[in-house]
Amino acid sequence: MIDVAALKAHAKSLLEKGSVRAVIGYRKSTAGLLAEPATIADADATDDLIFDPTCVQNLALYLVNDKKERVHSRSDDKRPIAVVAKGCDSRAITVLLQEKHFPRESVHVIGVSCEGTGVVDARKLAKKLDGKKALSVNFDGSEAFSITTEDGAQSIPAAEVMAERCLECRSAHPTLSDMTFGEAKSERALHAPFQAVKHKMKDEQDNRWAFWARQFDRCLRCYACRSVCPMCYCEECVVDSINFAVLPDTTADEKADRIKWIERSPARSETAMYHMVRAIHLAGRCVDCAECERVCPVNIPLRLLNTRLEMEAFETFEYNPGSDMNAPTLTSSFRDTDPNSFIR
Amino acid sequence: MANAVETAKDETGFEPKIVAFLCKWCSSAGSDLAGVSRLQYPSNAVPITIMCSGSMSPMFVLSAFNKGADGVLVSGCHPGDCHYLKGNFFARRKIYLVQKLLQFVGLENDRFRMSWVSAAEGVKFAGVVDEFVKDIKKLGPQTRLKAKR
Amino acid sequence: MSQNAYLPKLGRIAAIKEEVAGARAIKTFRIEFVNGDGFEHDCGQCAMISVFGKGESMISIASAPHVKDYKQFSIMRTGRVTTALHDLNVGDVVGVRGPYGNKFPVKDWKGKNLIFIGGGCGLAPIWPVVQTAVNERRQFGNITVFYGGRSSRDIMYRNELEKLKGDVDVHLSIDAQEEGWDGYCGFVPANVMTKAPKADNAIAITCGPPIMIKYVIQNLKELGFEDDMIYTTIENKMKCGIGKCGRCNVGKDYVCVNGPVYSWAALKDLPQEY
Amino acid sequence: MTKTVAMEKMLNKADLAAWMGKLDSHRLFSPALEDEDVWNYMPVEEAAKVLLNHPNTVRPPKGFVFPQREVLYEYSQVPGEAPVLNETLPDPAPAVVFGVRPCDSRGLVRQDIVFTKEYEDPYYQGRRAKVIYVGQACNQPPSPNCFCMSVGGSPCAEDGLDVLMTELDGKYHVKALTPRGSELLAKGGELFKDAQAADKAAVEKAHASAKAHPQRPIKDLGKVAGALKANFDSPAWDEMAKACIGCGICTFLCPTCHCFDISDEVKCSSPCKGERVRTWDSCQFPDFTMHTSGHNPRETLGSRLRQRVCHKFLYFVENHDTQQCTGCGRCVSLCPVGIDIVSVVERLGQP
Repeated sequence: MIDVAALKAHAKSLLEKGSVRAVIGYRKSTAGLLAEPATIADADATDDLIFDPTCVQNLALYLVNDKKERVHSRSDDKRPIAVVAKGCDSRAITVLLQEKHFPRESVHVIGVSCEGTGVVDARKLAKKLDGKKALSVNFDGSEAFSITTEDGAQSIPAAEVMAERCLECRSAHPTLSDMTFGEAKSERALHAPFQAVKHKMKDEQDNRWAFWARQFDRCLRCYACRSVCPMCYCEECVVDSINFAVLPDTTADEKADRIKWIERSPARSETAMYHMVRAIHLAGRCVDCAECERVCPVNIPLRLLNTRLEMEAFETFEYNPGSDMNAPTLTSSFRDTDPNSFIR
Repeated sequence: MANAVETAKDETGFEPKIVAFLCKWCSSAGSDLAGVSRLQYPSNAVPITIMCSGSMSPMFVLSAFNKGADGVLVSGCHPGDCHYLKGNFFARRKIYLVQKLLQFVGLENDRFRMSWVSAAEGVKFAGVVDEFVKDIKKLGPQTRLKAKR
Repeated sequence: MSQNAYLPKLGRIAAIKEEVAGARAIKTFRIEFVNGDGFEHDCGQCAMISVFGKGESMISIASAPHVKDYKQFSIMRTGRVTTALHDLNVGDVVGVRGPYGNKFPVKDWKGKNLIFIGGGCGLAPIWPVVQTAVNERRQFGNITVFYGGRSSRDIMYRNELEKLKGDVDVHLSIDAQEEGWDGYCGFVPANVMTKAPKADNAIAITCGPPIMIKYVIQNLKELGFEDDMIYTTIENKMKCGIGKCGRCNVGKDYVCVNGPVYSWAALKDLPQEY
Repeated sequence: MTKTVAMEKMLNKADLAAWMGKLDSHRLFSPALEDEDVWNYMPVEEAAKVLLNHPNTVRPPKGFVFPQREVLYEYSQVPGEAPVLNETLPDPAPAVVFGVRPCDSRGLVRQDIVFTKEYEDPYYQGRRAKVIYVGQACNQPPSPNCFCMSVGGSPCAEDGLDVLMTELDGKYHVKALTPRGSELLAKGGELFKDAQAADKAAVEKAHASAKAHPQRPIKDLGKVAGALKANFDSPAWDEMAKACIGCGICTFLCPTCHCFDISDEVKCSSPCKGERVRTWDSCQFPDFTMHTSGHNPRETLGSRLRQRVCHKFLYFVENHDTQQCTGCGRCVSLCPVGIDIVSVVERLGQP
C-alpha cells in the first residue's frame, strides 16, 4: 500500500532543499469527490498532498503548461519541477521527453503506484452508491476500494467502479521515475487490452457511422478534450485557425492567408473533423490516460476513438507509446514489413 | 480546394468527385503520361500535386471529404523509388492509420485509397482511377463527412 | 434600436489613397454609402467594416462629422480583413455598420487650446477632432499637432498636415535622422517635451502605440496637465460593437460602447486589460 | 409577475401527459437523458414518460433563445459588384420548455438584460418571444453543488418563468406567473383544479423545506463586489488558476454566459457566397481577446479566471445591480480540475 506520508515527506524535503521549483501533485478539492491538481511551491503546503483513487488527472499536462508559463514570464530559474506521476502520467511524460518537449533534467518524476486498482470512475461510483454521496475513496488492498459515505465506510470491489482505462491498463506502474512510492504492480489486465475498441469494430460500418454521427452531433466544442490532453501542446491548433501564435515579425500576409480548416459552428462535419484530426495527431502518442473522455461534459466516448489507432500502433507496428524516451516516434519511423497490401 | 471539388455533375447520373493527391516525381508524371498517351479513363479525378506522398497531411484527406469529395486518392512512388529516398515509407504508415480511422468512424472503405504509380505507369494510373470511379459509383455521393453548404 | 444592428449598410469605395507603403502599409479609404443609406457620427466613433467572405473589423472613422458625403478610414494592413481591404479597388462594395462607441467631448473644449499628439497610425482616430477644430477654427484657442512616424515614409496625412500649417502649429518627428528631414528626430514624447506646450486652459489628445501613450502621459503630467485634461483612445478585439459579445470587456466597461475615448482620469481606474 | 395574473392550480401527476397533449400547437421540450448520465432538454416524444424529478441538466436551457450557432445573414457577392444580403431572422414555432430549474430561469433573466438593454438583439428577441418556460421547483437539490440561495435565488424562485410547478404528493401545484403562463393553463381546462387553502399550505411547506436544504454558502454577498475590486491584483488569481486547463466548459454550460464570436462561413469563394454566423465563445479561451498584433490583454490563465469571476460578481453588479451567477453549480461540478467559483469567491470576494 502506498505510503502517502512518505510521499509528502519527500516532496517537503525537495522543496526545503530547494532542489525543485515546485511540486505538482494532488490535493483534496472543494468541488466534489475527485482530487484537484495542485502546484505547490511552499514546503509547508506539502501536507495538503494526497494520493488515493480520486487522483484521476494526468499531471503531465502541467509540465506542458509550466513550460508555456515560463516562456511567458521569461523565468530563468533552471531548477527542475517535480511531478507526481501514475503509470499513465509517466508514459505521457516519456512521450513528451521523446518529442524533446523539455529535457529530462528539467523534471523530477515522483512515481506513484496506483496499486492493483487504478483510479475511480466518478460516474460508476455514483451509480454504485445509488444516490449516496461518497466522501472519500481509498485503496483497500489490491482488489478493492474503501469508500466512505455518510453511513460509514464500505469496501467495494475495485473492478466495479474503476475507470475503464484502468481496467485495460497495460502498464500500471510508472515506466519512468526518479523516486517511486507504492508497490510495483505492473500487470493488471483485468480486461483484455483494446477490448472496447475491438468490440466496437465488430459492429457494421453503417451502424458505426450512426453511432459516431450521433456522438459528433452532441459535441459542444468546448475543447476540454484538447485542453486536458498533455499531447495537445501545439501553440496553434487547427481549430483556432484564425487566431494563432502571432510573433512580432508575423506578417499581415501570414495572418491573412491562414487556412481555416474547421468552422467554429458545432456542425457534424466540423466536429467530426476536429475529433478525427485529434485522433490522428495522437496516433502513437496517446498513452490512454482517457482524460479526454473523463472531462467531456456530454460523455462522448473519445477514448474509444483515440485508442483505435493505439491498437493499430501496438498490434500492427508493435509500438507502445511512452515506453522508451529514446525510441523514434511511430510516424517518424517505418519498417520494410509495414502493411503494404492495402495499397494498389 | 473548394473550387477544385466543384467539378461538373453529369445530368444523367452520379459522377463522383475524386481528389487525387499525386507525388510530383512519380504519380503526377504517371497521370501526365496517361493523358499524353491518350488513354481513355474517367475524368473524375482532380489532381493535386504534392512534393512527396510523405508530405501528405491527414488534414488534406479530411478537408477534401469535408468539402465534399466522394473519394480521395493518395498516390506516390513505389517503395524504394522515392525521390527523397524514404518519404513513401513514412506515407505508407501514416496513410494506413488514416484509413483505419476513417473506417472505424464509419466512412465507406472504398472512398479512400492509396496507390503506387511510377512515372512510366500511365496505364496503371488510368486503371486505378477507373476502378476507383466504378467503386465509388456503387456507393453514391459521400454525405457522411461533407459539410452542409 | 429597432433595426438589426448586425446587418451592415453597403458602402462603395470612392477613393483609395496610399498613405504608407511597405510591410505596415496604410491606405485611406473613402467610402460612400450606396442606396442613400448611411449614418452620422461623432468625433472618435468607430465603424465595423465587412469584407464579405473574410469578416469584419472595427475601424475608427477618420473623417470629421461635418463631412456628410462620405466616411474616411485609414487602415493598416495587419490581418485577414485588413489585407482583403487593401486588395480592393475603387468601386468595390463593402459593408459598414455603426457608428459605435462614445465621442471626444469636443463641444466642451471650445475656447481651449488643443494639443494633439499622435504616433504611427494613431493619427487617424484623433483626426476627426483636428478637422473639426480647424473647421471651426475661431472657436478654439491655439491648436498644436505633434505627430511622428518611424521614418519619413511612415508619416501619414503628409499633404493634409502641410495644409494645416498656418492655422495650426505642426511638429513632425521621425525616430532616426534622415537626409533632407528638417523636423525633429527622436520619439514623439521627447518632441512634446522640447516644445513644452503650456497646460493652462489646454486639452491634450493622444493616440498611438501603447508605449508612446505611456510616455506622453508621463510627460504631460510633468508639464502640469491634470488627469482630466488628457484624452486618449484604447482598443480591444471586438465582434458585435453593441456591448453583447463580451470580447472588449474591460472592467465594467465595454470598449465598443463606453470607449474608445477615455480621459486619463477615467482610464487609470480601469484594469489594464486593453 | 404581478398578482393580477398569478393563478394557482392543482394537476394530478398522471394528468401531466394529458396536459401536454393539449399543447400540440407548441413544440414541447423536457429534461431527458441524452446519453448515459447526460441530461438535456429534449423534444417530448412520449408525454407519458416525462418525469420532472431530474437532476440538473448538463446543458442549461439557454440554447432555446441563444443557440450555439445563429446565422445572422447570408451574403453573396460577385467581385466588383454590390453584395446581396439576406437577413435571416429566426421565426421558430412556439415552444414550451418543461422542467426548467429556477436557477436556469434566473439565468434567462440575466441574458434578457444583456440582449435587450440598450440595443435589442433581434435574433434573441425573435426566439425569446416564442419560448414559454415552465419551471420546476427543486424539492431536492438537483446538484450537490447548488448554491442558488447564496446568490439571491431560491429553489422555488419565479423570475423568468411563465409557470412554476411544485411536486406535491401525487400532484403538481401549478402557478401561472405571466399571461402566457395563464393561457397555457387555460389550455389544460378541466385537468386543473383550483388550489385550495390546504394545497397552498402544502406548497408553502414544500418550498420552506426546499429552502432548508443546506447549500454552499457565500457570506456577505453585498460585499463580494467591493472585495473583488480590492483584490483585483492579488497573486491568488494566478495561484488558483494554476490547475485551469483553459477549456470552455464553465462558460458554455453557464446559464448566464453570453459571449459570442462572429465569423464568416464561406460556402463558395467565387462568386463569394456564405453566411455570417455567431457562435458561442468563451472568455476562458486564450484567443478570445487576442489582438491581430498578437498582443493579448488577458494572456494568463489567472487573468481569465479573474475575468470570469469578476464579470459575474463585480462588473455585472456595477452595471446591472445583480450578480451574473445564479448558483446552478454546473461550472463547479463539471470543471475537469475542480476549480470552484464558490471557493474563489470565498477566498477573494470577502473583505
